Amino acid sequence: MTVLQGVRTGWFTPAQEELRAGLAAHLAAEVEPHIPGWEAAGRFPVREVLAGLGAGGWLGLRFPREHGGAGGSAWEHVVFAECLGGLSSDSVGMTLTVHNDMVAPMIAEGGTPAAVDRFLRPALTGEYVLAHAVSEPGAGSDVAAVTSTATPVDGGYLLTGSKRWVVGGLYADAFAVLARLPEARGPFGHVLLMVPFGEGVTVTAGAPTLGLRAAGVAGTVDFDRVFVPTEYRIGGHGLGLVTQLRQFEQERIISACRALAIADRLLERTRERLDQRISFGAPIGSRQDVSFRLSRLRAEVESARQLAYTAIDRWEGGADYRSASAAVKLRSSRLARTVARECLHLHGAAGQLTESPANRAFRDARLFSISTGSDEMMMTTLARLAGWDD
Amino acid sequence: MTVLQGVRTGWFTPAQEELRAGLAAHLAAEVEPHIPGWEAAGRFPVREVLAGLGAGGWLGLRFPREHGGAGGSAWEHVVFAECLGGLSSDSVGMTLTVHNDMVAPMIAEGGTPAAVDRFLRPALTGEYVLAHAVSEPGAGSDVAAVTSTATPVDGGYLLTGSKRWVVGGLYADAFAVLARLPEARGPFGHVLLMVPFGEGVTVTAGAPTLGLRAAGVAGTVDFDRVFVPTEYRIGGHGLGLVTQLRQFEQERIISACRALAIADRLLERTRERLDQRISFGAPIGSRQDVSFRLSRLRAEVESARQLAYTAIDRWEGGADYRSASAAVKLRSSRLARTVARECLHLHGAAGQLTESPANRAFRDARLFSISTGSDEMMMTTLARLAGWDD
Amino acid sequence: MTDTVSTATAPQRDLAPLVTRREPAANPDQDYADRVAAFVAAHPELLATDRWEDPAVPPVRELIGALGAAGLLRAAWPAGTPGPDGRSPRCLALGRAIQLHTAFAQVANGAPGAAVLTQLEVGTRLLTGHPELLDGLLDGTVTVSLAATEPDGGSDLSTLTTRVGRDGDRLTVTGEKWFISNAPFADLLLVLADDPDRHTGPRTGPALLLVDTRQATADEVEVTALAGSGHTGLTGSISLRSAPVLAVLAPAGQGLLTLMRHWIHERVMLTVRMTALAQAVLDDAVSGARHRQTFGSPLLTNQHVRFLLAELSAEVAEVRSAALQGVRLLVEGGCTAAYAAMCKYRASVLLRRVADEAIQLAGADGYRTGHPAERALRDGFGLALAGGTDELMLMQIERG
Amino acid sequence: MTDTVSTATAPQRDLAPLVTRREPAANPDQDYADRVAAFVAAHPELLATDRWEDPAVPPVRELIGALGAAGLLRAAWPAGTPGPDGRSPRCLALGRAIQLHTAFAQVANGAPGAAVLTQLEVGTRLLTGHPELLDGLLDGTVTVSLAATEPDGGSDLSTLTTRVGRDGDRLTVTGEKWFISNAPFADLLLVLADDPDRHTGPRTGPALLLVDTRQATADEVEVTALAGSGHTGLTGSISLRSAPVLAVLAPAGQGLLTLMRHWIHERVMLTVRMTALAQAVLDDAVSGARHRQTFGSPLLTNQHVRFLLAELSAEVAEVRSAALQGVRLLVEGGCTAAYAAMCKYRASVLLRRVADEAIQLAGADGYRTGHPAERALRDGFGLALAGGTDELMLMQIERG
Repeated sequence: MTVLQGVRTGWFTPAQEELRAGLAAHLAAEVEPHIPGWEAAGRFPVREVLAGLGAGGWLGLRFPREHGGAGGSAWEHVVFAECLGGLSSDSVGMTLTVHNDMVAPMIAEGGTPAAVDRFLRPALTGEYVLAHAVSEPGAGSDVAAVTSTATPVDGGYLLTGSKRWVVGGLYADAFAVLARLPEARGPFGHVLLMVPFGEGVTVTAGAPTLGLRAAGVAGTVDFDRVFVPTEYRIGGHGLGLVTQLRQFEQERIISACRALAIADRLLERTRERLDQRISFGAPIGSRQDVSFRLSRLRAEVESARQLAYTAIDRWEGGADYRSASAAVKLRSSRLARTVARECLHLHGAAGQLTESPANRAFRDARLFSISTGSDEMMMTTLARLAGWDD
Repeated sequence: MTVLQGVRTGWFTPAQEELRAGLAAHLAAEVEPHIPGWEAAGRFPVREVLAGLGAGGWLGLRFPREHGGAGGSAWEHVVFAECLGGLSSDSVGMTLTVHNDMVAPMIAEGGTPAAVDRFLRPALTGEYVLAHAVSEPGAGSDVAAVTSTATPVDGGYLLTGSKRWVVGGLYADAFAVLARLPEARGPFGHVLLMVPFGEGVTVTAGAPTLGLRAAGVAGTVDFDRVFVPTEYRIGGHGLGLVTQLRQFEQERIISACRALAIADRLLERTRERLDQRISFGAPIGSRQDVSFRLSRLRAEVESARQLAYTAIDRWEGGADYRSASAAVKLRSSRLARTVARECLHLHGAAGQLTESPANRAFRDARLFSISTGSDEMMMTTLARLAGWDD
Repeated sequence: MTDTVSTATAPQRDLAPLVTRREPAANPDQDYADRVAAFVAAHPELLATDRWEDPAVPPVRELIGALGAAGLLRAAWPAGTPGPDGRSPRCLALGRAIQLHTAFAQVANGAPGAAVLTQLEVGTRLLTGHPELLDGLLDGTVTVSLAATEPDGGSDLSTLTTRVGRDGDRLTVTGEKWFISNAPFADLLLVLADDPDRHTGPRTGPALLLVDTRQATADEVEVTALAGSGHTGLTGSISLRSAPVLAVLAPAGQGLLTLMRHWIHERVMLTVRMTALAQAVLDDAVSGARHRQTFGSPLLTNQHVRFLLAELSAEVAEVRSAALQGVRLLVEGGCTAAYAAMCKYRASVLLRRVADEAIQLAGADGYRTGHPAERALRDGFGLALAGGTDELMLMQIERG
Repeated sequence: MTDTVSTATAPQRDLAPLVTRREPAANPDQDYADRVAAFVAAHPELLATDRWEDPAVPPVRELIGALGAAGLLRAAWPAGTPGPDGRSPRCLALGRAIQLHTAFAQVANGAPGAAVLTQLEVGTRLLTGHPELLDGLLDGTVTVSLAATEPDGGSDLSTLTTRVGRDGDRLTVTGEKWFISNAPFADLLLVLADDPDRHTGPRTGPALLLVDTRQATADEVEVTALAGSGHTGLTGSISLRSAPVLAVLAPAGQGLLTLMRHWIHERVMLTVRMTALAQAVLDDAVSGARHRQTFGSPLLTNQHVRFLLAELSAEVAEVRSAALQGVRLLVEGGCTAAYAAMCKYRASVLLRRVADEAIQLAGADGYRTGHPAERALRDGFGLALAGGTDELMLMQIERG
């Protein structure tokens, strides 16, 4: 069914396809073979993986070359995201996405030269790991309700507060942190700060989770009167929330591309497996019920992928992509969840083993609908953008 | 797949099964053959049909014998509803349900002796047709918001107002009407009146609708200062809404039984048809996709039917059946809609003809989720009964 | 963008220049859009909703004639020179076709668009190789219809009962066709017929024939409008009794292949139309939810309603993206049968879902014949069969 | 009610007296309920959630031993005299089994209930005809497990690789079993094995054998706990290498038939348990939605949330009704394979849906290992296979 795939349908240039081939080969050779071991250990050497990607020139492809990027477009990041979706562990995929597509872009676009030098350049060579500390206990999807506070002081801010569920938090060298200003109210009362791991920063491992078991998820990251210099602020004073929300709109499209690539891979693997497995005298894949279930999901994945590409096209073309971003995040998250669930079931008893890729894929994929903009948040956003909440 | 059916699973007594056999045979012989003609004409001789049912002793089976009933239980009305669901026109099924299971019960339970004599007895012999005028323009499911007003006068009320979407309204001899008292507010400010068709009552045919095309739906029934004597009031002065809402809880279970019987019939007919139809060299029914789709729906119909029977069992046993009533109304309405949609599609081009039974069944069945308590109303009710709207 | 990456650690990598997507839907042809809008405004009598709803006979010939006379069909047909921005004639034409079908999806509950699509994207397209006929078709003076399906035949066109015959030295065709769009209004019929006796070529199997209903007697070609619940008045059944064959469009054994190639185009354009129909129904539902009051507030104040509409809008956006990509692939000549099937399948599911939910949101009013959602649902069932059933689409997707 | 209808027009009709449904779930046995509650209160150490979650080894033997010692298994076993209200021993016992499984669905995220069901409704039940073994099983001093499935064998038990053999005059069995509930804790194994050489009877085909793991060497019977994502620690794989057969429960050709009859019972009781699990998850979700705040209000103030919970509660009520009807039919001896399959299929779909939606409602907290919804979802995938896959259930429903 590869003819339906995003590749070879005219969205990507030959150079981008070459990039895809090279990156996919690198991941297949250098990363995928280690995944069972990493998953069993509950952690992976993110620094090593990032160094390999940095050495290959695959990080920050869309950022300006003067910032350590490759001056490319969002399309190269789509390729990157789709290649990550080809990996059987989304602990790896998600951690790298946070680094390359959630935190790095904010520095590249809103960081001071000092922040670029301090955080972005080493991040793009893979020497330095970035994480995103945005959720708070009790706040959930309600980003504006953060209670972490950045008190302006001479030359910077004193940051105090507690963040939770930080993917890659156990591995990170620095955190992007959204905090409110003291006494501030409303959308213009926040700052976004890059905070290096160091004195005053306490990272605690999280409780075990359904999936993402090797993603180094920090249960809490506590900041206790951490001094952050003004030059590590991303975007303007008071504009932290606005900067963050704008970044969400982009990263959600990239997340959607990874989610859809995961769904794509699962459908393909499941069909291969069922075409081989014999039950009641015939390959299970030859049964029309199973086959149509896979084809229906395939159709949804392929059409959602076109929505993702359309969103990227609008982004690159300077058009409004906010609705497309929310729409494809919603669709892709639900699809990844549905596809992973169906494929897990179709793997039968073999899929029940925690270590089986189908099992892990399901456990990992369930997070899409919850994190980086829950499904409910996306529906709220779509309704708001359409002007339905007057 | 009849082994799954509600019949022969211990809920019904042999006498009730005998009743079912007799009634089904009567309907098959005396009603079903005329349906194509009635549907083409856009009306059916409800009086004749009711007379046949009355002569057979099949009307009002659960009402006290001193009111013209047969002193039976709700189970006999389940049998009646299920037999109506076996008819290929729900114009007939719905009109008879309104008569026998929506209006008649209110008179039997809350009517004065005069109202019983005037309305119920002739209704149960089939000489007199009852309809229910409850919806109003702009009110929809919000029954309490009626603006029709009953002004108390000497010896009765003067009723003024406009009702709409009255099933059987074009056929009816009398209407059950919910009206508010002047200046009244809140749940105890209504009366429920039995209003004979006559001076001051204007019945207007409705716009054509998707289904229920032979149900004699009145677009509006207008009451202009119609005098209604006190003895035609059902339930107490001020208790009209309460009486009505309580009746809804019962009629919804009966409606659900009819909806599920319709779904049952459609699944059976569709399987029969697909087992005969050859496409690409094999009976369509032998394809696993089609077969499993039907089996999945069959499972839902059969389990929902058990919920309906459980609700009836609670009703008859004096237990609280309100949640079960709302739950089965929601489930059965959605199921009837889904089953009818799937079956219509599986009938292919032949099902596209307006006159084909599969087409009519779909068009008729779509109303369940909208009328006699919409799906949204049922979800609201379930949440309220569970105490979630504190 | 053509210069190389200069950071110390990264190897040299040539990134491709940004590709400006030459998509048919991008930079719509404003002139054409204005002409379509003017046409709609100028023909209220042809586009009144009640003329397209039972018991009226829809003015299909008049509409196609008027559209042709206004030059709107010809402008949406690939011919001539590239556009000023370098777009190919095919790209220009399909871009306009998208505009035409989208605009017509909003007219008279979308019904007239069904007739237009059959004329332009089915009949005329299958006659691309017949320049002598094209003029009349594009001028709207000649109407055309494709007669492939047989009574109760469904998607399986391999077992046809319609047969090619011979009467002296003229070819004839005999059989029954059913559920044929525009049949009651067609001058020309494209008829798929079995040819076991090799009248049309050296092989057996289905042939595609041209029949001119104007040159046939009422006995040779009899067309009856079907009382369908969807596409009211637009479909018909056809009895052919030794009807004279005007031309063999594809000889025996080639007929199905010709149609299979054609269906890629038809299914993509059907998807464009169905998505536009879904959007129109959704827009109407939003507007209804703003105005309809329940329990004292507009329906739209219900979170349940907003979430549902949001979900549906996401799905419409998704299928529209897929459809437009399909058109791009048509322009480039690279659309596969599987891709077109995917589009058609998704649109078919989408339209019925949006229509069904919109009926629910509209309550009793949605149950009224002619409510936009109600019509869309009825039409949607027909569209789930037209151009191939959902199940056939799934088989195509499976084959890849 | 027995007198006749007296109205003038209606014919005489005898209506049956109201039937008081003698349902196992009606008028629950309060004494038994109290004993179960007391048991749960008295054994916090056996029923602590973390003892049933990886990496702990769940205390299955201890739990079954304690339940047996408390007489709770025996009381839920059909034997003895009818109840004071005339209910049959079978009705009384199944009524208590419902109470037991329902109560245990709420204990330690429902995990202990899995082990209890396997002991009581699977193993013990299959040994009904062996009074010499029943005492130990009901006292909880002997544990038992059914080993039918083979590695990657799925629902297809017609092609077994496990074989009956003979070593001198003793029967043996050799092969691999997989995904076997309670296997790591079983004294007795019921093993389904092919018997091509007619060791167990005059015919070939699957036989059902009894193996006593206590009498076998570690080499003859090797059990390994599986690291499953659901039913943590409860399932195992079994290697049998000429393991001694204690008894032939069903000779060759009869093994599958025995199981098929048994599965009717197992599937209904599984449905009871799964429905109770779904209810427990739903209750937890409601409680969470009351307490969890988003955007300054409890989650439950969202109409979307209330509607979703209402919908789920309707579905739980539906499947529970179907399950209880299944138990009634078991009591009366009239439950068909199709009915049991319908129950099992609906419960399997229900449990995963409720768990999945409850995770969503709980947000990040729901993604935490051991959250009731999270555990239920993992277990739910296993339960969609246990006792036969969804697809096998659909085939059974189809056959009627």
